[in-house]
Amino acid sequence: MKKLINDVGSVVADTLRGVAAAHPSLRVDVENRIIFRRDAPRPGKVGLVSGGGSGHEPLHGGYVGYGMLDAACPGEIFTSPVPDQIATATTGVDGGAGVLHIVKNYTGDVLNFEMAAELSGDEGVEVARVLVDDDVAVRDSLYTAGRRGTGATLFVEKIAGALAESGAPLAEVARVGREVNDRSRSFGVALTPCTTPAAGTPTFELGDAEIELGIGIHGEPGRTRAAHREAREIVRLAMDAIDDDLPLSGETLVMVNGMGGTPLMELYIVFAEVAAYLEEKGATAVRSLVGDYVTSLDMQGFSVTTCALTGDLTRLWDAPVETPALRWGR
Amino acid sequence: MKKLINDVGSVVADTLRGVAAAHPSLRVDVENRIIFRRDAPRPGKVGLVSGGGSGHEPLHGGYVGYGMLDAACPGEIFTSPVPDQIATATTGVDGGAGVLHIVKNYTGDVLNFEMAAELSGDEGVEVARVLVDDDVAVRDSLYTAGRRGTGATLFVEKIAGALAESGAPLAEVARVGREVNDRSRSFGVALTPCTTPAAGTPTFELGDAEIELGIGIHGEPGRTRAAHREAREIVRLAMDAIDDDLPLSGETLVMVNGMGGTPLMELYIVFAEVAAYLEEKGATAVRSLVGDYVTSLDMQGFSVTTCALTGDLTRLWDAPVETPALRWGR
Amino acid sequence: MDTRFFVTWMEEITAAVRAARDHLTRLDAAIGDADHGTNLDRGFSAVAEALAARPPATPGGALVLAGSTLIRKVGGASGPLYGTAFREAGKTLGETPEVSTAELAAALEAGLAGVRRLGGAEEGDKTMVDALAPAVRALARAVHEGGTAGEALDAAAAAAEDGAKATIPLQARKGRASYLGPRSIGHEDPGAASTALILDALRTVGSR
Amino acid sequence: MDTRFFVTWMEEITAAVRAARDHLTRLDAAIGDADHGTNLDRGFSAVAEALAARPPATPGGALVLAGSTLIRKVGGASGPLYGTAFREAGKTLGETPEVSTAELAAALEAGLAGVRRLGGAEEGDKTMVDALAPAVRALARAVHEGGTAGEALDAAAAAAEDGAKATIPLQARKGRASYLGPRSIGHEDPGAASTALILDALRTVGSR
Ligand SMILES: Nc1ncnc2c1ncn2[C@@H]1O[C@H](COP(=O)(O)OP(=O)(O)O)[C@@H](O)[C@H]1O
Ligand SMILES: Nc1ncnc2c1ncn2[C@@H]1O[C@H](COP(=O)(O)OP(=O)(O)O)[C@@H](O)[C@H]1O
Ligand SMILES: [Mg+2]
Ligand SMILES: [Mg+2]
Ligand SMILES: [Mg+2]
Ligand SMILES: [Mg+2]
Repeated sequence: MKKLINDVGSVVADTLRGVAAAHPSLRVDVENRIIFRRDAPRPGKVGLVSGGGSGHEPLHGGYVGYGMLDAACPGEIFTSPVPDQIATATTGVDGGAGVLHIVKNYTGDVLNFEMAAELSGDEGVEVARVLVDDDVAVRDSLYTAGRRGTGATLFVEKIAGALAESGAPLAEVARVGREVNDRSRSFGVALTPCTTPAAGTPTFELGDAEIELGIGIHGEPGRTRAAHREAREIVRLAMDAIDDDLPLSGETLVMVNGMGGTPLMELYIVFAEVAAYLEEKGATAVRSLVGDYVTSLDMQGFSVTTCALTGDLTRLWDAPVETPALRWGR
Repeated sequence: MKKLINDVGSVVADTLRGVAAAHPSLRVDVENRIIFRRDAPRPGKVGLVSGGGSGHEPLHGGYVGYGMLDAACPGEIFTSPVPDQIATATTGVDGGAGVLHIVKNYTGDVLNFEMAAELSGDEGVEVARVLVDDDVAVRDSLYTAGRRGTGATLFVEKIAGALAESGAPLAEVARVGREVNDRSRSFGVALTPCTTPAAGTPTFELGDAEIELGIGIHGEPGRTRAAHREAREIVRLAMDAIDDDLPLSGETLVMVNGMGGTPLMELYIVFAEVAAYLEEKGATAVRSLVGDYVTSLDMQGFSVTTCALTGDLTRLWDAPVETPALRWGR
Repeated sequence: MDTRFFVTWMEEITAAVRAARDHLTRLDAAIGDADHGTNLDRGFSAVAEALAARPPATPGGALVLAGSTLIRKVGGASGPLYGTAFREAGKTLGETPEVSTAELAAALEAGLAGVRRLGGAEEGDKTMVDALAPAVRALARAVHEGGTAGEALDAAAAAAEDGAKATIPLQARKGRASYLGPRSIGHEDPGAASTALILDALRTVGSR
Repeated sequence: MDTRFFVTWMEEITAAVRAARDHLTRLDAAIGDADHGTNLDRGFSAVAEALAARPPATPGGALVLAGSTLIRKVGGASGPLYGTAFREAGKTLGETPEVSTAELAAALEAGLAGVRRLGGAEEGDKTMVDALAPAVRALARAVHEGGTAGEALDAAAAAAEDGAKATIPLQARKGRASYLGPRSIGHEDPGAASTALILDALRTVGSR
């Protein structure tokens, strides 16, 4: 394993030092592992807190700032943050209007955010939660932990963040977050596994002509292994899975997301195919992101996330945002 | 080789289709392989044209837009564009105030841009050129093709682009571009080679505990091979090479750039060490970029680029920019 | 079993988890996200430090401190689940300075109930419950049958070990492994494996 | 040597480059950027198409069309350099319908001069010049010594081949390979290798 790190034990702390040095618009509490908006708490504004395991950068720290998150809590690599950390972030961003927790649906994230919400409630902070579970690769049934939260997290953070910035109350901000999640679907594909610093070896093995379909964002194997093929065909598999679950139509927000090790060139090639697929279905990619937004360390592959827009959602998407990884209008 | 492509022969065209679909602010001439600002040519504004081999995305197409380039010419992978293509872009962006060619110092780029400048001159377009040669890994002597142009290209494009946007004449825009280049230095390190679609195998081989120091951006081996070590030590090697060439001091613009396959987390770890090194030297990273800006396909590694700022350069850096890969203030 | 006994148990777990760290992580790599070993290693190292820094006065105090520390330090699914297990077990013991095998059985049963309530897993879902539930049952049976403490702890450890191995042919229905569907079959659940370690540590301390 | 001869030469190069594409790319991977084979393959395929689409009237016309096409299609360092070489050679031939060995020697000399002027490389810099210059000299010598056309082309091809191999121990001073400093030693220059191919194709056509 070759990585640009100082020590396996210090990757999260060293990353946070780098984030602090690079982004004066953020206030980084390295000890408690919290990335705050410098001006948090903002009196009267609903606070937004998200978090999850590290290794998905720029998620979540890269989305802290005006019009998006007020704080992010990075856990160890692929390990959800702990309750104290989340609770400290929650009380730290509460401007009196309550705090929204944006939680990806994994057992660990759910449990730790729940405990944090209890602790924050004890401190008198009103907490609401949006659970993100957009990944169509996992069948939602009694027999699983439910769908995973992946790319739609970014959509929820952006749109709920914009509404919160406009002064909307907690219940409204939570409602729009849930609406975004309900309208969003994702599917991921891996060409290679990833290697966590602690494990030091790839999380799974994949032949030279094999790909994993239906992966999550934690280096876990997907639902099925398949033969590698043209980008066009791979995109069709991914988009069919999405379209089967929620038929694509109308104005659509689309993200083609790299898993961390994928050249941008290939993501554009994928995006071209996604746009063509949407057109076939009578849908249009009216807003889009192409790049590394929700990653799995050094994994090669991509995920595609769609969100069926409404006029309101489009306006909130277009609203100004100023974070390290997403910025426009300011 | 596993890549998200349809066909080895169509990667550049397919990428351009994706860029066109993703960015309505651009006009993409897929046949001639030119990415234009939608509103080019802008009467009275100096036009900026850059280009080079593909495989370095988001360079250069990702930097086309308000406050930066007017057109970008992608060549085949790692192959400079051809004279006709560059000439078509040049005449296409000329708003009567002349056109600046921003050229990375490689034999191929230099020759093709030179031929294009002649062709454009025949069409009555005034052309000036900034040659970017910031890479300190290559000794500039009679016995080499001179220094390579790498990360500083982005700085030149941004700052010259801002000045052009303000209505400055061609000579002034060219002058500030040269000033940025003179004040900039880069050094690159590879942890892995990259694989071009056409070659299908890695450009070089590197052991499990080896790194390449002083690499360029075309997957070529570096000046020396060394043992892998802590990020802190690797950064010291890179920064010493820069500081030996142009002592670091004062307000500095710093880019820690990923080569395409490097997790963002590791780039932040590197940035933390770069910032610490600068502080040691009495310099400060007052402006910074951390991410994938000038890449080499799927290579893992990073480059660091510094630019000694002046008040004017800082103001031009801060000026609004609206491109796919660099955006603020709008 | 006095306070010292419980502190020693925690130390024994710390050592066992350290030794098995890479093994647990490899189990988690196969059907999860390759962090279970480092999660527990980080957690129990912190438990050992906490117990040394703030020596507990009672067995219950030792378990509550261990549980709270796990919740504060581990994260992931296993942090809240193991943390709750130890906290509930500790709270059940109350202020007792000396714990009988029957009291221990009741405490572990409370711990199991906490895991069930929080995680919602049934036996057969391929989680730590598949090791913990049979261990709790074996302990209760041994107490009921009037065996020695040593015999009871042996039985619990053996049952946990068997329960962990029995997760191999199962398809996961809870936790990350459930995302894999049928591909989760054929692998031991990492949480069940670590539960077996924890009960093995209990047997080791009991046999001294 | 008539127009047909020169068109056949270009077709022969196209086939040879296609066959050697991966080999040239591998040479370029070692000390460059792994594109020389694909660059020339793309270029000469376009040359073959252009010659078919717009059949030239003279040998000079064939070479100028080939050169212009290479400049339009190849990019990189080799596109302008080879393009200029063929254009200059073609321009030297003027409107002659039938080219003598002496005229060919003069044309290739002009091509070499074009490469030198554009790229600034001297012999020994480890570039295509190291194959082209000895070939041009060998051709001139053969003409001077009054040998047959076949002998002259043989001598030129052999000299190019030797010149290419002689780049192996050199340290590069021009082009990308120069960035490697001493690490460029021990590898054949890809452009010198392709020049040897081009002159070998000339010999082949001449020997028919
Ligand atoms: N709902 C649940 N109930 C009981 N145990 C669970 C549940 N979900 C997960 N687990 C246990 O947690 C273990 C994984 O722990 P760990 O790898 O540390 O956390 P994470 O899954 O968050 O990475 C699984 O092997 C399983 O035994
Ligand atoms: N200045 C120069 N003069 C002559 N030949 C050169 C010069 N620079 C490069 N070359 C030749 O070009 C070859 C490389 O061509 P190619 O790989 O197609 O272009 P690039 O180097 O732009 O990738 C080298 O092997 C060398 O023979
Ligand atoms: Mg985890
Ligand atoms: Mg090239
Ligand atoms: Mg895990
Ligand atoms: Mg080359």
